Amino acid sequence: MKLVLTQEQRELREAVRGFLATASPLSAVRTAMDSETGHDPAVYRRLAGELGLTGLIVPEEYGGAGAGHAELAVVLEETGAALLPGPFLATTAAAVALTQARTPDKELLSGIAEGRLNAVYVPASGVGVDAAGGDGRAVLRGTAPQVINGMDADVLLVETADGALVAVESAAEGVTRRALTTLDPTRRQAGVTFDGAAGRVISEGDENGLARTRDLLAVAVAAEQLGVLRAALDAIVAYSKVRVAFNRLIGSYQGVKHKLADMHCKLEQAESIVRHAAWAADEAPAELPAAAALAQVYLGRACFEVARDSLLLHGGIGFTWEHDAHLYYKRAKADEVLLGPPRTHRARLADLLEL
Amino acid sequence: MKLVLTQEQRELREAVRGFLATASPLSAVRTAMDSETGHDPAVYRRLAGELGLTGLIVPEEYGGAGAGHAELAVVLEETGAALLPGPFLATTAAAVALTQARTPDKELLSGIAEGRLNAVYVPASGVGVDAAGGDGRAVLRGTAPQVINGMDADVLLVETADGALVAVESAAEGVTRRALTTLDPTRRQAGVTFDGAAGRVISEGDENGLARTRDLLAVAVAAEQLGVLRAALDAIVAYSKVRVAFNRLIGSYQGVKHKLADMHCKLEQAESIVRHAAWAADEAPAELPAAAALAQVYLGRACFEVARDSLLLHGGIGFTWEHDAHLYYKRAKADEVLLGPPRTHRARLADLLEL
Amino acid sequence: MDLDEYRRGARSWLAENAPDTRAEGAPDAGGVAAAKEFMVKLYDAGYSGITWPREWGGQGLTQAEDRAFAAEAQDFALPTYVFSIGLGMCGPTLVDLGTDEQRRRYIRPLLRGEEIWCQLFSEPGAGSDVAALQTRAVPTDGGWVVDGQKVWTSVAHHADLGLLLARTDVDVPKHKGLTMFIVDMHAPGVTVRPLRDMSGRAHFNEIFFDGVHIPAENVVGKVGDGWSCAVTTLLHERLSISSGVGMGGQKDNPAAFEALRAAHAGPGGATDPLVRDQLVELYVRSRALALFNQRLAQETKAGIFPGARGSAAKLLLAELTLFQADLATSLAGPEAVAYPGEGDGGESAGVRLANTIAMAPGMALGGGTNEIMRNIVGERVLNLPPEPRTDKNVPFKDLRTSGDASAADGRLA
Amino acid sequence: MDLDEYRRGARSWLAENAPDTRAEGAPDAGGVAAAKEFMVKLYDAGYSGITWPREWGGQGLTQAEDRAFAAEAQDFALPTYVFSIGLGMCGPTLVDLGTDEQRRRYIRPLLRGEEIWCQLFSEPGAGSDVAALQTRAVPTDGGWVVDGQKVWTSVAHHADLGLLLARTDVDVPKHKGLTMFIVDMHAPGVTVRPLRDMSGRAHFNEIFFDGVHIPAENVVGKVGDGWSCAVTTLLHERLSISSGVGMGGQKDNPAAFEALRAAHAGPGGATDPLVRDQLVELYVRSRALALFNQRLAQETKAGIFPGARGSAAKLLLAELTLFQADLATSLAGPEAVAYPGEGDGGESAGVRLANTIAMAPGMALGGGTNEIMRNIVGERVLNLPPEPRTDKNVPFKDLRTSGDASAADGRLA
Repeated sequence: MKLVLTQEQRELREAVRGFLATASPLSAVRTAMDSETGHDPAVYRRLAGELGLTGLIVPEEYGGAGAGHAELAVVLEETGAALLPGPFLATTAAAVALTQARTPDKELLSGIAEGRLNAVYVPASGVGVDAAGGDGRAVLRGTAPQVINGMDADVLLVETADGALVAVESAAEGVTRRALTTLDPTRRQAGVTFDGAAGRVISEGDENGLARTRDLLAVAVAAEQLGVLRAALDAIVAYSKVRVAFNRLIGSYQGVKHKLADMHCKLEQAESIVRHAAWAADEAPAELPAAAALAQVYLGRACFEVARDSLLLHGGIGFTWEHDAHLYYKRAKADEVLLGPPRTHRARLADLLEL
Repeated sequence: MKLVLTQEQRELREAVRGFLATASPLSAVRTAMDSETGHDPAVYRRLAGELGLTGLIVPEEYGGAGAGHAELAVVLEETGAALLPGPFLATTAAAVALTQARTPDKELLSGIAEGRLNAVYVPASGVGVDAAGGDGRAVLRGTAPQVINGMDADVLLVETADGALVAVESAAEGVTRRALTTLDPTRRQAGVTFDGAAGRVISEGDENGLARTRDLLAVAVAAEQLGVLRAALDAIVAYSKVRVAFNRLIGSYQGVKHKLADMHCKLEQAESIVRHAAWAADEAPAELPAAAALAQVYLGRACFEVARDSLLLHGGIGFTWEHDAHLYYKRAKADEVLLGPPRTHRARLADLLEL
Repeated sequence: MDLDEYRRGARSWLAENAPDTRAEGAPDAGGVAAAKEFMVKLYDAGYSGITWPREWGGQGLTQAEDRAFAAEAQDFALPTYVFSIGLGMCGPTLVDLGTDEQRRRYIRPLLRGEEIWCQLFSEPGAGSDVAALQTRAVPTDGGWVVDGQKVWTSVAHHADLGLLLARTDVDVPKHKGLTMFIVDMHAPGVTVRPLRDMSGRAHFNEIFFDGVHIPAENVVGKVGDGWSCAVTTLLHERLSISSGVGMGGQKDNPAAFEALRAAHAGPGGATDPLVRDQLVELYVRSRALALFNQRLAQETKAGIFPGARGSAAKLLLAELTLFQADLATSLAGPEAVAYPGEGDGGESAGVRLANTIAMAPGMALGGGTNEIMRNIVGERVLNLPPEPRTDKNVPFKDLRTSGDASAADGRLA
Repeated sequence: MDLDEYRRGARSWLAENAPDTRAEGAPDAGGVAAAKEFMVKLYDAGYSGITWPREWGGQGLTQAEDRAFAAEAQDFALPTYVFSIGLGMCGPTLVDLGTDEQRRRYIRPLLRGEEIWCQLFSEPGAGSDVAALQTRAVPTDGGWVVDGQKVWTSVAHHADLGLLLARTDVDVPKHKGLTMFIVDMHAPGVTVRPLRDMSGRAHFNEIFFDGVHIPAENVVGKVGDGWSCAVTTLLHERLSISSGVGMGGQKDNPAAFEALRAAHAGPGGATDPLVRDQLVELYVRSRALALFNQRLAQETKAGIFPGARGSAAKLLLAELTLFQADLATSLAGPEAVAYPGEGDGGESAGVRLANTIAMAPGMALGGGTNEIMRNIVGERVLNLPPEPRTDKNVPFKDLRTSGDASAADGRLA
């Protein structure tokens, strides 16, 4: 079991952190989130190009870096901490699903790796297959009510109601996308309706592949949550060292200090859980399901609680739009329910533990 | 709805509090709990005689005071706060069950009211009726594994598996009582086995009476828990005003002060819930079931949490046998499970709320 | 009059006269006009200023009637939001501390909704620690000149008058150099700038004072006595929050027990047991606080003044507000955080849930943070010893401010 | 040697040599003799003093091996309880601060279990605030004379030697007038009195010193330097608690996840959904802490010293201990609190559950309260500013003590 970053992983972290600190500080995030697309395409292009992050887990034979989920977790922790807007997580999810398919799709994977294709994964959508042609085509009908970065997608990679994986061009006939309002202003979502839209079947009836994809996404989101948690905690720790009330720094009050200590305890455990789950993703497939469910159960709650308490401990300033506390709070809440209501993760963990 | 004590109720409280402060301070409780019977019979006699408390809710026609459950709650809060050992709660429970029977049993009720009879109620025992004579007699078989103050009982008032209420003399043939070890040294329990023991049927098939008895007991135990909660909080509040650490009274630290404030919030809500439930017991029978379930759900948890935190905030001294903190802690835990595992009260409340 | 009778009268008046609109938050100009019309009716029916002295335009009744009316009013959505600061804080302060002339001039128009009030205490550097405020008032001919900045000011953009706390002496300790004023919000030099809260809406304002003149007769209480005046105001604030004045009722709250019960459970009871249990928890917490509030009301009626115990109720309300918004969104799942917008499918459940979670921290921050409430409960209810203070006997000008390098170490000795 | 290999070696040695008894808590005299025998074997096998310098009798290996052995040992019930204070605190302090003569004289017998140690810091008036201790050591011919009272002393009734902290100067601030000594527990004037804890058993002792003579060469560190010596000891204490030394494993804990799973759930999964969810919660908390501890161990192996982060692990362990004992008894219901006694039906589930809940607060009180742990995490991990202190520069004799009337007001200014 590996719970400590390697030298290479630490270097990756520093590279991504350094890039985001200059290319996408929170001031830039605010500009981006008010823009039409909700993110800065130039930042995204550099992330894919210069840093090669969209291809991080894509096998080398398809033009990717062939890295593991431990490395992906390191990157997502940083994009999470930076509240990076744009389709990085969505495209990564698509890459995960594609790499788990029995026959990886070269075109899509290389398109993602090269950063010229935004693919968005639509998990457990309930969208039905209306008709399936023998030529590897399928016609979809139904609605996916919440698709992250759905408006940014070139290709929608749909997990259908009967467990097939179908790639549909978002520009195809029969695909209607509608931008949604989101609680979290740093991540857009869309409702997508398929009304006889034709797509290409990537895989069919591959329950193991879909289950593993679901677990890997749980780990990926948990890594992002770890970043959000850490950033929200860092913010209030820093503030408590400069803000004065009653002639004392607020961090000197036990009312603040003891809460921050408890938040730090959550961080330590959260990081341990994410590292373990990412390790299991790479090296211990049998341990992955429980590790992934644990990661979602723990991180969803811990990240929201820390983001909430960080906001509250800021006092009134934390309630303003101009302060960043609410951005962490909203991302934390949105992430907590991203993969379904939290109780679903607890129920899955109970099943896996044979309770 | 009456949530504030009347003048008479306040006087009753002062009378009981004053009596217990002199007749049964914690030093006397410690002596009593190490004695053979586990309580001081002289104190119990005075409680029954001078104060007439065993007859408090017994109707006047049977020699009691005919008071209501609001008054009973006032008394139990005080006996709870004093951690009074002895069969007062057990006998009161029997009196409750008897007053709810379709035909109140004069002999038992007047015996309880006069303090010459220790009756102990054995709720939902699962003890079976082996044979029922037409003459109002029944033969019991089975085991009641935990009966509070079972060794003190002259009469065991058994709720049988089929919902009858049967009075069995504890000295009767076929009754075997075995003293148990208890977590809470201030309240003894016994295991009671009925092996063809003959008793007198008080009522049969009176589901409403039994259900109401169960609710009234829930309120009674909640009142005791309110007293334990209050006393545990009072103890740590007082200590935090005299104990010095790092040249400051510990109550001046927010780490202590904020916890005490939260504990006070629990007390305020706990008292409100108990007053409401006691009022419902007397004056709003339709509201009683939900009010009683709420009282058990809230008080069980709040009382234990406050007793636990009171002990912890005392620091090391609270971990010693010689300090009283553990007595509250243990009573609180024992009371929390007295009427069954806490989840049963939550489930009942869910049913009553039609969730 | 018997309290139940009073309650029934209030209920029937409300049923007839309460407007049939949801009026949460700050209204637009049209809304303010309608609210003012309603307020006149409310006043004329005798339901504005229920506990206020008859002499100055109130009804001279007790807290019991006041709470009875508030309890009935919870089921309606009264458009009293813009008056809540005046009714809950400014007015009661003037009743307690104003001169007779001030009371004559201001109370009745306030109760009838003819003049809207705001409260001007907090500053960017003075939140929980209000007495650290920096806004200066300097004596001048026939009055004072005020310069500085205030923040968190509800309804200031509609306000005609404000209750201002400013520093009139920097050479004495911070609590001793303050004075309270009535300020004309239309006076030259007053700039009101909306301040967006975390939900993205402008529920609050920043106010800038740039050489604003205040006549001498507008001092409330005595010069230099502003802190004790402010304590009076803040006490009224806490009471008004805990008694429900200025709070939206639970009726329309999509995170309240009944709403979540309707959304996730039902008479069939065939729901997920874990959801059931979470709804039980919400019921328990809601009911515990409701019963506590009712007990406080009954005690008040019985002549037992709740005092600082109101801060316990406020703290519990703040926690309940966070808990239920969190629970509601967790139960709903993805649809609570991404939904068709208001212009794009009307007011969906998602819009309302998202608004609830986005506003939930407000109750824990406005009117004193949870930490401040715990200090109050600890020190004034439980009589615990106070925190050591280093700011009480030092001239204001020598105190630390946030970001000040000398504050980087909390050590006293 | 590869760590996995080391681990396998340890496991097989333990499987062969660990006694087949549950040995929680303080043993009786016979138990002590058996424990001493085991300790000799443990030492001779190279598993006592794993990280300690070879020069003084240790193995000279790293924390990684130490933690690996501790992890394996968790599954066994080693009778090392009476040595835990010496191994976890006294010994490491002597390794760090003792003279070479002291190291030569004491370390090896300690590691082989030939001499049992106890630690004598806390006093009735000096718990969290250890430096407030009152026990005096006054210079005399060739040494010191000690008078005072200590408390919370584990294994003192079996101890041969003690590490004592006493006040040698009352005219300087409290942290500056302390000195650390090695005291012979068999010396005249030492009285050990068992102190019953809340479970009713005597896990601790009170120690009375009545004119006890200590030779000059038994000073540890420098005279007046006792506080910094004690900080070293306490650091080792926290590390030893967080790394599991001296802790019973979870194997026999009736409140641990696997035990509760066995008692209340099962492969069929046909249990109450609410119970299932509570078991999920316990699993989550247990696993979260276990993974954190493993990460600390891996970091240590990688050369990252955990430092004060060990206090976070200790705090979490204290909370988990309370949580699981509470949960276990709540799940079990009435039988957790009333059960056939030990002499009357053997060791029933009730006895063990009751003991668990009765001992649960201990982890939150021994080795620093949760509040102290939060201070440490806040100040030494997060570098938050310290609490203002009034006791640092005042002569000890002028400080307040508990119950002192002058302490009735926490105000500083």
